[in-house]
Amino acid sequence: MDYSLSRFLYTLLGLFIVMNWGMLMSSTMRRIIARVSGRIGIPWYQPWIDLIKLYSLRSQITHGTMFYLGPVFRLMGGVGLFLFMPMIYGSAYFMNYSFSGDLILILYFQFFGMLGMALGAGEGGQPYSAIGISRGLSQFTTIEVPMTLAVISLAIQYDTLSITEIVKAQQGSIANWTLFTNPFATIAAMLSLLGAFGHSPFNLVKAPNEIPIGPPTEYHGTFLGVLRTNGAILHVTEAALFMNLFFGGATSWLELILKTFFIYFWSVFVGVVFPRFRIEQSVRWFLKWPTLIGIISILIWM
Amino acid sequence: MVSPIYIIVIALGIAFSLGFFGKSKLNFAGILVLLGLLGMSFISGQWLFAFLNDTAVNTLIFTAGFQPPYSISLQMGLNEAVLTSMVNIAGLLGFVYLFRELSEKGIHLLMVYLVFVMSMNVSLMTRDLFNLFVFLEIETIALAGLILLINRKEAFQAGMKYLIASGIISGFLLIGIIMAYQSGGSLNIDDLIRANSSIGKISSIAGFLILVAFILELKPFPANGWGIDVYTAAHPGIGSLVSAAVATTGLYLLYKVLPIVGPQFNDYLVAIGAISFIGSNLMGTRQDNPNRLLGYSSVGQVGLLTLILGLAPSLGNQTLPIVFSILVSHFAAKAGLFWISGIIQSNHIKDWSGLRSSPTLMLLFGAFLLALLGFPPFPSFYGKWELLLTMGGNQQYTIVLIVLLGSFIEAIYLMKWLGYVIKLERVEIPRENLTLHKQMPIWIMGIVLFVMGFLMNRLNNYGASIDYLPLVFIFLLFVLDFLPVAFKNTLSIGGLLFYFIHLWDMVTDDLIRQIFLVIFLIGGILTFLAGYAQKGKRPGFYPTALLMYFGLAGIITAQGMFDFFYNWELMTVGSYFLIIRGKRSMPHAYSYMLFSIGGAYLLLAGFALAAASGAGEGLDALQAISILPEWVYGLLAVGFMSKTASLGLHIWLPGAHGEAESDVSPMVSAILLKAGVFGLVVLFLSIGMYNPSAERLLYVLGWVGALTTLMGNMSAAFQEDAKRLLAYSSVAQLGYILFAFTMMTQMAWLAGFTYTLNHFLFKAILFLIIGAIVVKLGTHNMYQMGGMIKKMPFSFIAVLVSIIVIGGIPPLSGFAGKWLFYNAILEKGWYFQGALIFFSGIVAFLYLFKLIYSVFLGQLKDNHRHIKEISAWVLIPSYLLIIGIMIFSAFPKEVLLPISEAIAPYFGNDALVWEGTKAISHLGYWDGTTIAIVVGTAFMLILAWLIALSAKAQKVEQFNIVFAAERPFRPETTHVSYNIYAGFHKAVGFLVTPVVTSFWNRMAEWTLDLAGWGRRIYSGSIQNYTIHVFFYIVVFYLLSMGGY
Amino acid sequence: MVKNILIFLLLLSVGLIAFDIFGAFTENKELSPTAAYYAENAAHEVGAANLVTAIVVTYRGLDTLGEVSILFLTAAIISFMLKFRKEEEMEASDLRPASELFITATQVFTPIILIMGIYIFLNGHLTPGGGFQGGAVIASAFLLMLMAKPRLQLSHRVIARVESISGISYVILGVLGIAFAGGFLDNRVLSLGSFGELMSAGIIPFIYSFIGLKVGAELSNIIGTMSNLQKENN
Amino acid sequence: MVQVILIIGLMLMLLGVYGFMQSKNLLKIVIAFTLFNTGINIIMVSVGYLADAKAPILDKLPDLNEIPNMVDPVPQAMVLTAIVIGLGVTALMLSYVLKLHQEKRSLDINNFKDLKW
Repeated sequence: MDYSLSRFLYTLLGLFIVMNWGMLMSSTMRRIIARVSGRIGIPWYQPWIDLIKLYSLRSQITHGTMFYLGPVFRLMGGVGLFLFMPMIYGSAYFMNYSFSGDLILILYFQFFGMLGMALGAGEGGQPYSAIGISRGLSQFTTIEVPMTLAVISLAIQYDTLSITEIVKAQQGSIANWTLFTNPFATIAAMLSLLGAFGHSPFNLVKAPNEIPIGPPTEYHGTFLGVLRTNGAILHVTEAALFMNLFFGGATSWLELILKTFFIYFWSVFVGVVFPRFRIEQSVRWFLKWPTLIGIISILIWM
Repeated sequence: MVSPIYIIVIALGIAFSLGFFGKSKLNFAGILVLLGLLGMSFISGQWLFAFLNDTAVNTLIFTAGFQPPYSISLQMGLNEAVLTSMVNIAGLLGFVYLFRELSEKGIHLLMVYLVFVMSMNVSLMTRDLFNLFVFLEIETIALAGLILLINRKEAFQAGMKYLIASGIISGFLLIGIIMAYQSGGSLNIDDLIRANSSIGKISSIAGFLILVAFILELKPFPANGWGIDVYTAAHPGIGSLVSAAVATTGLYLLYKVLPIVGPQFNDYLVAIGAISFIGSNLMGTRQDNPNRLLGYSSVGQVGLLTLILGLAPSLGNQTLPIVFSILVSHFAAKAGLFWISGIIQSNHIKDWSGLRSSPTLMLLFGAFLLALLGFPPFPSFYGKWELLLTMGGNQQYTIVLIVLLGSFIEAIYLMKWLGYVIKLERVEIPRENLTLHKQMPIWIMGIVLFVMGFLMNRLNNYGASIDYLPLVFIFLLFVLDFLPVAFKNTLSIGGLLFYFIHLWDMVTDDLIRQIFLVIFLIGGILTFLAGYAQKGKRPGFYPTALLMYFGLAGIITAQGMFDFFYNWELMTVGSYFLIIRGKRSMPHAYSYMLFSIGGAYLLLAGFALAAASGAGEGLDALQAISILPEWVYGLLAVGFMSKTASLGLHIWLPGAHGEAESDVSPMVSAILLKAGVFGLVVLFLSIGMYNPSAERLLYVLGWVGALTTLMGNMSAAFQEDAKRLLAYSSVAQLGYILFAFTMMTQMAWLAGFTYTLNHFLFKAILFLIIGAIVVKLGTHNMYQMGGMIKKMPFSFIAVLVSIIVIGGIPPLSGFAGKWLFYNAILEKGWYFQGALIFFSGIVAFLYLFKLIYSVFLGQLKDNHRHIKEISAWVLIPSYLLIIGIMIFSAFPKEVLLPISEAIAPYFGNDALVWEGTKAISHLGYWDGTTIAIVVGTAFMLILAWLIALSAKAQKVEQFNIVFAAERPFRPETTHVSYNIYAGFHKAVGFLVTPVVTSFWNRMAEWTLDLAGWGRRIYSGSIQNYTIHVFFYIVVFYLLSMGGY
Repeated sequence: MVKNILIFLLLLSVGLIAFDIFGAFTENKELSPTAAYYAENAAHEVGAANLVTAIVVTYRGLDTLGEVSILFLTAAIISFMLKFRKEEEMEASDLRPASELFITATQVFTPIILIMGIYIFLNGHLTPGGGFQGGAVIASAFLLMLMAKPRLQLSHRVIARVESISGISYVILGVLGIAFAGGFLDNRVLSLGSFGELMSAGIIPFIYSFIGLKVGAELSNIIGTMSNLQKENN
Repeated sequence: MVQVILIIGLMLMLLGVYGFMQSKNLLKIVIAFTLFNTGINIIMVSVGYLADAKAPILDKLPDLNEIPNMVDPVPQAMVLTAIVIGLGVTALMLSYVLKLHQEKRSLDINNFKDLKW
């Protein structure tokens, strides 16, 4: 394995790029949402301002060790995802530490951050946090069903679980993209993505003005800053995951930025159109069409 | 040697001379009778001894100095020696037991008693049919007299019924005898046998009448109301004689006259026995009067023996050993139980809980019940094993079915009874009955039981394979039970450690067995460590726990089906006694036992069917099943799955594990369940990778495993009781394991073993700690806990680690399992089961979060503010296990590589290629070590960063939170825990509607209704009972002789 | 009603068994082997003119011993039953006294009946009859006395003594058979004597006498007991 | 000839059976038992019967190897025993009936169902 300093530094660089792109992307998205609902929205540089404010907040309180560690776990979840994700196909610099695990690792590493966050928020003792978490978990169980089916379908299709291999198989022409070679899997995955990104109608976890902002309610200042940072990284990385699996990956940062933008935009687009589900509705919804499509996507390969 | 004729001389001489004793010298009279009985026992015993040393030969004693058939002759052979000894011992002990009652009532009953015992001796020995009849009548009349021992109207009525019924029976017998004389020209049994009765109508009618008379003497179900009433109403001391001595005699008489009748009745004998066995036990399920219950049980046992006699042709020279082994268990157990009943003097089995005031009687009571059910190390175990395997070998599957069914029904009520005695609130038993002369006979019968078991074990051909060392050690601990816990704990740990070392070299070349041996014994030691935290003496805890552990160890070292099953049963018994220790666990232990016994019987059936293939009785014989392989494998698999609590057989587990004592839960959950896993491993390995006859079975089991997982995880998510939550999670984990093993590929088996190890590690931790917390907080309900992280940081960390493992979150070892699972499923192509498995894997997060959040996080309750960290004795084993987890997580290769090599011979070796620490399957790759390093470093960096940024963060009070502008005023209102997955339940809760539970409940109801229907038979009317007798005779006649 | 039909059917089918027995029955043309042996040798071996006695007392002596013990048991049990009622004084005043004639007749006949009984069991090996018959006759004498004098109490002590003594002697005679002859209850302890004499057939007369006494005692015992129960009841 | 005896025996036996199953009075049941028993005894005697043969009582010592013409003594011996046994059982039954009567002042069997389950 390659533990060299250069790799470490390159990874940090990649992380920096991803983080900033993530923040820019989120501000852009919020502007779009605002425009749709007839407002002007925030300036594009708002996230940086927020971040600086949060990190420089003077008074901070903690509810205990786990509360303190919660954000660390959370950020570790995002960063870890990034670390194990080959970002730029063919670039020896930005394949990060993806040699230490394949798709399965990515899938299961998502839980790392979530769990830490849940525990941290849990120690906060804030009822809304608990409610948010319970909703999140409930919904997440079924979000993963179509995703799992899609992944299985991919694994059958490409007979591998290595992301790099999957990307490689999609090179050449657009026609090689999974989007076209395995449309059902793609659809199933993209539907589950809606839940994963947690925009309306699936934004039950943070559910603005229902339970203030769910799990992070008690977090503020540096902690919230850490969480925000993580959010930025996570969005891009997850989008990158879908990009790698279904949209031919990226051979350059530009390609990555474009593709991730549109993948993320898809969830926002749906979000502005549909109102929020209730928890049982969302759970049932994922078990209906997306699951069905996922099953089909496997059946056609059997 | 003293001629057996003197048995008569002694008995009658003393009986006649008793007339000289007036009221004054009653005790002297009693002593005289005692001496007489001693003499009789001596005579028969000395013959028995001679026969066992081959110094005696089968001898005929002529009376009046003339040859038979012209004069009556008595025979003294091995059978007679054994049986007369049994009868005399029962008579002697019974007299000791009844000494006061009998002698204070005057000389008359003393005479009757003596003649009673004598009559049984003679009828056992005589070779003359009519003489047999005469002494049978003596027996009847004497019994009718002894019934009067208690002066109650029930007794009089029972006696009347008994007299009339047996009068009718003997009438038919008399006709039979005279007609046999008419056709055979002799009254000598041997002559009549030679006369070959099967020819000629008159002789066959004679045969029929004789047979039916002797069958009816055995009180067969359903024509036995008169007999049952005797059991119910007579003094238990007499009941014991009837059940032990009279039944024994009756059976031998049947055996004696059978040759006269000829073989054409064997099938009817089997049918009659079967009906009696099953029907009578069915009646037993509804009894709560101990004597009546014992009566039904006796009839059932005798029915079983009748059935075996009917099978003589196919059992060959095995018949008598089998009969004896079961008979002697019945003999000792029933006598003992009736005597205990006489001490307790109650009409309701629930009052027997008073036995707990006398440990010895308690032990014997348990031993007697288990002996009746044919558990090791008691004689009947060997008998049933022989019987079933021979039957299976002859492909007489219906017999196997009948025997197992009947035994199971018997277990239903005997186990219920045992549960009552162990758990119900203690009812004091009359002290004055706990005299020596009342207890000593019971002790002796208990000793007889154990000794006979030992002899059986040494006599039969498996004897060598059974290790008595553990049993001795357990007995030692039972003797030392009065010592404080700490001592016994140390002793037990020492014992396990020694046994572990002792067994290790038996399994050095077999990694799989080594793994399980470590799980069982080292795991046992770890769980015992937690025992130091216990206060008081914990009476009876250590013997039973060790029984379980030694049984488990025995399963591993077993070479043949026999010793496997033997230890399996030991383990079952031990675990039952462990589980039932919990406060509210009586019903759960009961259902656990029923499922275990049912499972054990399925195993037995499986082995029996396996015997049909004639590949011997080694475990490796399972590899060569030629006859009905799918059935064999299916039965065995389901049998094992009853222990692993797979879907459909799981309903016992939540209660049993949830209600068990805090340090018992980890034993039964983390360790005991692996017994079933080991069974499955052995089974599947012998099935082999490509076995067409098991394809379908494995496929189905795979689905069962997957569904079990889903059901378990979902149910766990909806629990409020912490320990039940863990219990359901065990169900789910065992589902994973079952699923993994059914895939039968190397990758899958790696996954399976990973799960097995992980489950052992984390479930032990969780149950240890949660159990301790439950005890400390005094509640099972999680919503009543909360905020414990402040009080018990170490427990929190331990629990956190284990749930990370369960969730399969990198970098801990749980992820290894998940990764292997994905690869295995994709290789195998079981995509949809796989999807189900992963779905349930995510559902697991629901309960994991609920567990750790509701207990440790959230709001600390006011009444818990004084709570301290749980005992170090619980934390030590937990952290030892955590070290195990960490090692496994950081260096998976060191564990997985040997395993994959160990199973390579069965599945080939193409699953994993190792590049350094990197495991490469043909689908993907995974490097546990690197992941651990990367994650660790990154985590540290981030942590450092955060600390740098927010060093000045200040700690705040519990209620320093604000939500929606209200301030929380009580923890209860702010701790969101109760039913937090309401929404989820609303959406998919229908998946966990308890169909299985209601199914089993309905089964139970049906059985009891069926039994209740029997009330119609037992109307208590003398007339109806006589009518039943006639009806029985007529039906039997029309069925068997209708041909004429 | 249904029950009656069922009972009728049941009776019918028991009748069927009986009918089968009847149908299967074949009248003997000659003695069965065992019987032939007895007919041929019993007189020589046992020396009893009454072969039934020979069989009852010697060949099948064990049966007879059992028989005796059955009566013995019955007597014991019945007198035990009586003892249940704690001896409340039994005023038999309301029993109607027997008629003068009957009482006188009793006084005349009782000794004769007793002698008759003794005769019967002494000659059991020569003429029809034997211990049981004799015993029964003796008991009938006591029955007669009881009927004549309802208040009469048979002394249980005496009866018990007689019973015990005769019983023990019977057993002892049996053991003598082992000691001095072929086996238990063998009658050839004494010489068979000359055929047809009173003092012949070895110890059969003694055995039968003891049986007679014992049976007599036992039956009288039963009768006495029952009459007491009777008195209790009214 | 002997068939007649046999039939009588069987009939008596059946009569006893009928009594067992039909009569509600304990005493009658005992009587039924005696009938039953007597019937059986008669059957036994009939078995030993030989046409025109004498009773098994010899007036002179038979010569060796001479089989005197007589009926089978064995059944008679058996009947003797059976009768006595029957007597004992009957007596016992009767005293039982007495006890039962003392308990309930009744002989109707329906009053003695205390052991109904």
